[in-house]
Amino acid sequence: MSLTPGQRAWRRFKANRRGYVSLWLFAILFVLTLGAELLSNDRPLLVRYQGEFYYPVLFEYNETVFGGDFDTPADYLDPYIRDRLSANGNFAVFAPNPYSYNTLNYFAKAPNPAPPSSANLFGTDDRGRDVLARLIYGFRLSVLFALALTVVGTLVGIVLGGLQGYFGGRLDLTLQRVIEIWGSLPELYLLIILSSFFNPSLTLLLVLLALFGWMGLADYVRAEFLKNRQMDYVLAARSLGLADRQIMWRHVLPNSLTPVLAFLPFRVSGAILALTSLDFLGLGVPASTPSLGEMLAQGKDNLDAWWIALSTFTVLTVTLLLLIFIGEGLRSALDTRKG
Amino acid sequence: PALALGYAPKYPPNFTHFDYVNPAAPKGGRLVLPALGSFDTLNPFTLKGDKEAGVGTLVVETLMTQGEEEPFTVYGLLADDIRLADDGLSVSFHLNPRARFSNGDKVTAEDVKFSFDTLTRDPTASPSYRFYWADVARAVVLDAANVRFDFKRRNAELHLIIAQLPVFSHKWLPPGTKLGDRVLQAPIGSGPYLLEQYDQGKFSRFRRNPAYWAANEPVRRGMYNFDTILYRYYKDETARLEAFKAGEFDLSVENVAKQWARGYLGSKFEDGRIVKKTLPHGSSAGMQGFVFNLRRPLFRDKRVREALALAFDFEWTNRQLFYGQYQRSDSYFTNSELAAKGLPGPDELALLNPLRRKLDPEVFGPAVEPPQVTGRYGVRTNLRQARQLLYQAGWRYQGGRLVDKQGQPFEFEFLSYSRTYERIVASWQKHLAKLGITLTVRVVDPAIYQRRLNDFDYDTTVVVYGASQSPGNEQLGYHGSEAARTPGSSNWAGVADPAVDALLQNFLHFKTRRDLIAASRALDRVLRVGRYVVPNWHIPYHRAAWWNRFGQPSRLPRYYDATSWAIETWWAKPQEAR
Amino acid sequence: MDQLLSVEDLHAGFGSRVAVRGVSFTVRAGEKVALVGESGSGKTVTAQALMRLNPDVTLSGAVRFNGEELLGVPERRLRQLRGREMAMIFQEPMSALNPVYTIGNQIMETLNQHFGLAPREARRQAIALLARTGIPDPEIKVDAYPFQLSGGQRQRAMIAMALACQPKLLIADEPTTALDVTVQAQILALLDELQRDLGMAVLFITHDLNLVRRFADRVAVMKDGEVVETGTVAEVFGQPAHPYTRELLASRPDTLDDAPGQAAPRLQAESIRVAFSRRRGWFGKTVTPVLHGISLGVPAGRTLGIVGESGSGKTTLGLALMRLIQAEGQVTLDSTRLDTLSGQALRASRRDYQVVFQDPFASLSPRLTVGQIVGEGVALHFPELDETARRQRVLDTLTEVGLAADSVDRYPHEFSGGQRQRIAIARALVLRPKLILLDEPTSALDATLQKQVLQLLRRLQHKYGLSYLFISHDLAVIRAVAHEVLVLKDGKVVESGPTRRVFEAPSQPYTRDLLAAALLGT
Amino acid sequence: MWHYILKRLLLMIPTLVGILAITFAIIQFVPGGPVEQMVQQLTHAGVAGEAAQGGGNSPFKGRAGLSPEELAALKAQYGFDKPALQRFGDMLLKFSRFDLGESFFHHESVWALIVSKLPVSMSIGLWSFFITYLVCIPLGVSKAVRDGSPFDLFTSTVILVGYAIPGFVLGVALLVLFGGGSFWQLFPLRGLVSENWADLGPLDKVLDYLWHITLPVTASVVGNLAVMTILTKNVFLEEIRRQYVYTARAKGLSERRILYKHVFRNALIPLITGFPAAFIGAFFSGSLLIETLFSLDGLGLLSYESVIRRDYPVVMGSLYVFTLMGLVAKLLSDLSYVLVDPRVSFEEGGQ
Ligand SMILES: Nc1ncnc2c1ncn2[C@@H]1O[C@H](COP(=O)(O)OP(=O)(O)OP(=O)(O)O)[C@@H](O)[C@H]1O
Ligand SMILES: Nc1ncnc2c1ncn2[C@@H]1O[C@H](COP(=O)(O)OP(=O)(O)OP(=O)(O)O)[C@@H](O)[C@H]1O
Ligand SMILES: [Mg+2]
Ligand SMILES: [Mg+2]
Repeated sequence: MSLTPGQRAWRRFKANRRGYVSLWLFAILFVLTLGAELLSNDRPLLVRYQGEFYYPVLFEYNETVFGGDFDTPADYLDPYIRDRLSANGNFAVFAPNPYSYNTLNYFAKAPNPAPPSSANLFGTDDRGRDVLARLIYGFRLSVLFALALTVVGTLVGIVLGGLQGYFGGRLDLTLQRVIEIWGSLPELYLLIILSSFFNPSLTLLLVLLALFGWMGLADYVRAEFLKNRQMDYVLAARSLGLADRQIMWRHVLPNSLTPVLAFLPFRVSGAILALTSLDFLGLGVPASTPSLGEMLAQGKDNLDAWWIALSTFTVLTVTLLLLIFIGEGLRSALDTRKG
Repeated sequence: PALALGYAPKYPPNFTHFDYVNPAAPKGGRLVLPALGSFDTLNPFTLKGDKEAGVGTLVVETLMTQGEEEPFTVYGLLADDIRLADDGLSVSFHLNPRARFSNGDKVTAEDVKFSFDTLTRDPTASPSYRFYWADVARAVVLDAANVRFDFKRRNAELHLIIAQLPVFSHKWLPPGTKLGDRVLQAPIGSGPYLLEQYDQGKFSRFRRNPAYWAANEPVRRGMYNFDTILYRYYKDETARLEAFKAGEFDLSVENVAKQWARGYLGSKFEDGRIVKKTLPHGSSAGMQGFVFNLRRPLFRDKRVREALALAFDFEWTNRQLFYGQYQRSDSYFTNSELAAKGLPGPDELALLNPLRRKLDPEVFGPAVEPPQVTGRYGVRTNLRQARQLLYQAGWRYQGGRLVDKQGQPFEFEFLSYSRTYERIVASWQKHLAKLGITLTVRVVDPAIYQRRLNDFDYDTTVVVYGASQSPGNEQLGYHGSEAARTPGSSNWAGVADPAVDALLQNFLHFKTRRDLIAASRALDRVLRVGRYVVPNWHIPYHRAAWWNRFGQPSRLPRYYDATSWAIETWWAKPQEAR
Repeated sequence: MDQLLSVEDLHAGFGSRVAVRGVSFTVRAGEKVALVGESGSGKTVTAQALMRLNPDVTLSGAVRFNGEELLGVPERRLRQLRGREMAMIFQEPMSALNPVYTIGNQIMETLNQHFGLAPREARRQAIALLARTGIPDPEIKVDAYPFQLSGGQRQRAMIAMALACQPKLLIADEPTTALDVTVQAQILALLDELQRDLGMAVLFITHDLNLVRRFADRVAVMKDGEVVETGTVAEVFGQPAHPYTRELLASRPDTLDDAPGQAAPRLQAESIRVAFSRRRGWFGKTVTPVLHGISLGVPAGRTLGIVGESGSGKTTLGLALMRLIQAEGQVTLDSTRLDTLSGQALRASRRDYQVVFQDPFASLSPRLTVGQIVGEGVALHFPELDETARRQRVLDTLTEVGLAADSVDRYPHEFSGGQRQRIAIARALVLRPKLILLDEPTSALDATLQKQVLQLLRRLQHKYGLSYLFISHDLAVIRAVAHEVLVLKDGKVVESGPTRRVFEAPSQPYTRDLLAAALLGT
Repeated sequence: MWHYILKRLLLMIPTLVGILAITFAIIQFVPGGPVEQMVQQLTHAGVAGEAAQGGGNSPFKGRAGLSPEELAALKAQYGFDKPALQRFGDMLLKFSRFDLGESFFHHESVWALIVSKLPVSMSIGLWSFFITYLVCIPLGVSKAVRDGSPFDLFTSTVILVGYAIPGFVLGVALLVLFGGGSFWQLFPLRGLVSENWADLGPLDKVLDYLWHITLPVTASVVGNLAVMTILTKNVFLEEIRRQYVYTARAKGLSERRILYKHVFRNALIPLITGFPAAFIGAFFSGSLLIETLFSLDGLGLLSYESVIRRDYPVVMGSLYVFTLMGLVAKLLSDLSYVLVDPRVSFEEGGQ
């Protein structure tokens, strides 16, 4: 029965079957997509050309290497190159899905967006890119982006909200004003200004969204801290001589996490969606970047191409469900009163 | 009563009606039309405000009206006669004695002058009127029925342009009021319809004026047959299309290929309740294309521009993205007789020969056609050709990229304010990459776009060199070297070529339509040789669908807009009229 | 007399941990049965099981109330019984009261639930109930929130709430731990009266054997989740059969034998004043002075007992001395002026003076394990100790206060009231401070444990020269530990001096009353 | 408390001025102002659609851009001829009298413009607000009580699917399904009321209104449910095992009463944090996509357009009004903490 608190939390987490299974599933999906290049790629994993082996997935070869015309990186789906690669004993081993996120399927049978077919299992998007490939890469990118954004936003929100709530008084009043002013900044204009200087990119968006993304949470954390700092155990901790920092961290924070945990999954999915939200201003990430948000926007614009919206939407819902269940598991892991 | 630009009007002075209308069309019924967006003003002339869709055309009339079968002919409406002074520095109109405003007042020369003065001087009026008639010095009332416009300088078509002046009653704006004070009062006009009811941003309904003065005028006979015209406003395209299919309005004109191919389907189309048709027209499509900004050193070399154009696969784009609905634009006057074809004719040579020394010899060969993509290896053949051109221009390969003598890679940016073009440019990007060229697409918001366009701060973007059936001094704005130096001008490519400047002079002083045609074709040849744009595409027909309860005249006009055609010439089929 | 309540072979457990195994006893109508026993033996769990309050507890066995089997009846039926037929006084009044409603509101609620009383009438009755439990100014206190009350006041609010509907059976879990002897007597009289008038039966859980002797008809003794002995008070107390019972009866705090010699002063306080401001209505604010200039001194190695009526300001005084609430006045500890310290210096100084709070449950962080709670101060003030040494020290201290080693990894809510109290004591002791404020530190401990803890305290005092400020209602305990006492009343010191002198020759009438009431029970 | 409220109210002034000043300053750096907007409107440069529309017979007479004088005139018309500081001062002066100025692009004062959009915003906002809270709280509570049950799983899935569908996708789906174009004709496609609303009887008016807002409100509510529900569930789970719950149970209270009286108030602080803001927000709510989709004239569209068109008076005016409301909302939510939990205070250091 001698388990450390961490082990006990882990046990409580495991006891929440749903959260536990979800964590596994999510981890598997995530790890799989981390290796997206091996699953879905327009560069073959292995090429044998005129008796020699090449590894295009790792190295870039110019077209001329395979008898092409141009001294530029080869496009292995080009029929000219394919012909060379399949002639007399040459061969190329492609990834299970022979498209990368930006590969145009130049030979789709139907106009783009083309419905699912044997060539494109999930169909193509409105410019002829493989939906499956974009989903795989998009999931990876969106999840990474969202996790980063969530971590940053949550941390900042907790720290500032916690400081406000815990110390109250003048610090609270000042920080509140700062937040109010900060929160009323015309985010859109800032984006417009920035995007006129920089090319919109994922990092730019990440920075900007992180700068503004924490405020809602700070309010909630502040409220919890305001309430919990009045508890007797805080007094007891103070009487031990703990510094405010330690009291906040060990005593108040663990008891103020309820709203944070409730919002966590939504923040992640919100961040995934945030990638779209600015698209219509031309401020989102470039359309070449594979993101679930971009796919949703496409789904909206091509409503009759159900395969885009439906597959993206499914991925998004499943991701969200997994996150929520993990969140619930986390909650019960932190709930010492249970189990 | 009629005046044409450089040719004889089609209809004789005593004609009774246009050929493209049904003079016996029954009156009655209702036509419901969609409008996109919203409106907050019924005044079509102000700078501010979102305009209502119908007032400008249904309630207010112009001095003269254009025939829809000829390039540029005006026929008498409010004015029944037009006289251009011999020196070409003024034009006078004689007003039709029958012309009446909807309040019963006679349309007088005073009203005409009042309208002109208001539109060009009122600070709350849209500045576009000022720009449009900038060369008109003043309007002079000669007597109650005669009015004269004095010009600042000679201009081949200004007298026809001023004939488009909308006329409203001076009673609409009592002294002291500005246009901007008349936001929700429709102008007192002489048009066939009266505004009956509206709800801001939602709908506007017009009732046919039973006492319309021009009902039996030749330019109006058989036209404006609906008792009611109702506009319904939609803010979203999807909603608009669904509403059409649900029967909320009668006519839908589509301009997105994908929608046309996939959205206009279903049982209502199959059983004929909705008619889906393409309506051919003869309007010049001008030139839409990806323009190269020659102010950038990268694009100075014609061979480079040509190479870049070779990398664009129109055939694939049209098939895969546009359902094959478009045609390649090959000229700056696509889809019209103004476009150059084959070898230059004698009229053109007459204009070109004097400039022979300044011109590329290619001009005297067959007119340049955009490259085509064919064969199993598709665009590869073109790319090989492009590579050749790039080599000639001094580019070479290094580390898988195309670099110049200094080793700088070939990179440029496509600027747009709409996501639509990301998709269209994607295949070009792909092919350019094969050439070792990096093309990035940059989508910015409209205001930034405009700013950068004004400052000529772009590598390439998509533009339209709009063209009317009768090109004029706008051509100087497009291709003149003065415009190339003027920020905010429409010389997007930055063409500054003395030969082109010389050819442009022909648009200012031409006598006949034949001259105009020759001038246009000669210019067209030169510009096409210059490879300033990667030609895009156009569509020589309107894509329209309507609920099957209307009668249409048997003949289509030539130059027309699908919605106006319906408003003007359709009639409700009595048994189905609602 | 018929059986009002009969419990047969009751088992209760939390998951795999069994807290109560096979408990059986009966209570007849109008009878007063005392449930005594070791701290942590399952008394509270048993009491709560009778009403099936805790859905996380797995129950088996039989509980018959008025002939009705309770373990099987639907919730609906239970709801009719709870509060109306059987009511409960909870052991820890602070945690058991809803912090965001006034006590008046909470009492009125019961009246409304079972009698459908209109608010005005319910309020009148609530005030009357509070008055009967001896709360001063009930018209004002009725609108107080639990946190604005002293420990004893909360407990009385709890009692008022339980008695509101005049239940047939009152389950009172340590109902008088925070009450001074006079009030305690008053409450017992009230219970007696209700029993007489209404035939109310009382199941009485307590550690105070005097109380049992005085008040109960029969007694059941629990140990380790089992009832080891039952019988009339006379039988059990007269001829205890079980060794534990014998031990229990034998445990009495022995009196202090130290000679009252001179010692260097350790804590010195001058004219301590505290006032609470309290919101009135929406925007109004009243400032109530609670302490009116109190001075005291505690020499090194000595204990100052603080006694006084419930609500007189003992806790407040203690917290003010410990610099835990805003106060005026000077406090000096070993020539360091505490009242002027702040920031890091203040925090560092805290190693020297520690507090055991009156309400241990509320003072334990709910999300930390006992090991973390007790070890926290060690890690802070003894950074030189490594992980294992620290753990060892924590374990040792826990053992010293009578807690099993496996407690380290459990959370506060998994303990019994007495166990939590010992955790709080351990947290203070583990730092080996110079001075400890003990606010009712033994109120939830059974006599044996109480003795054990007091002995521990005294041993440490001898060994390390610790000083104690000892707040208690239990005059026997005070006599056992305090060298000097201070009697507080209404925020003023009414009497102070060496314990023996004050106890033997009280000079003030208030002190005399207090002693009289206490001796009544002895 | 009075003191605190007064302090907060007074602090609003510098806050507002700060916000306005920063925004004003930022706007100075925004590339492309209203003048460019107007120029584009006048010259129609650039192509947004995939193909230029051929057709019509209006002779195209676009000129070579605008002359510098014309540009200067346009600038003067928008007041850009004055120095920025003076414009800012003028604006503050006007704002202090609650005069928000005139829109650049509409013929109305900013006030009138905002007010004219309120019916739509309030319709969608308030209905969504009430529905959200009325659904989420009971649902969250019963999910907390039945944590881990199939009911919990099922409802989680449903609300999350609702959440994951972006509002616009749902809106489009509803429109296509129920708008009558392709499937069922059950609900109107646009507007708040029918064209003949004025002629309807009072009851019919109400029904007509409800009929119109069903789809937009549905589209905007569905995505809102999840967050609030999960939050409610979590805070309830947190509170549901506290001792006072046993006390309440021992009083014989029904589970409902325990949950909705005792637990609820303790759980309220997180729930109430967003409440005043959401409520005030409900009056001014705007959802660009839903408004566009259902052809409604609301604040969402107004704000978006004013940003895109650089209609600065509208941007600043609405910022001013909404910020003021936001500040009041924040104060209200702070005050409600005190109301809900008497222990809360805003003083330095607590206790
Ligand atoms: N929630 C819980 N989870 C696990 N164990 C618990 C829980 N609550 C109580 N216990 C354990 O059950 C046993 C009985 O506890 P109970 O509260 O009934 O003791 P008690 O007899 O009332 O003691 P005290 O006199 O100290 O209040 C104790 O050993 C305690 O540690
Ligand atoms: N936060 C507070 N706000 C207002 N009044 C308070 C507050 N805390 C305590 N009081 C009041 O101060 C008085 C003294 O309380 P204190 O807790 O010091 O009493 P005590 O002597 O410890 O009593 P007990 O023996 O019952 O614990 C009481 O009347 C109580 O109502
Ligand atoms: Mg107990
Ligand atoms: Mg006390």
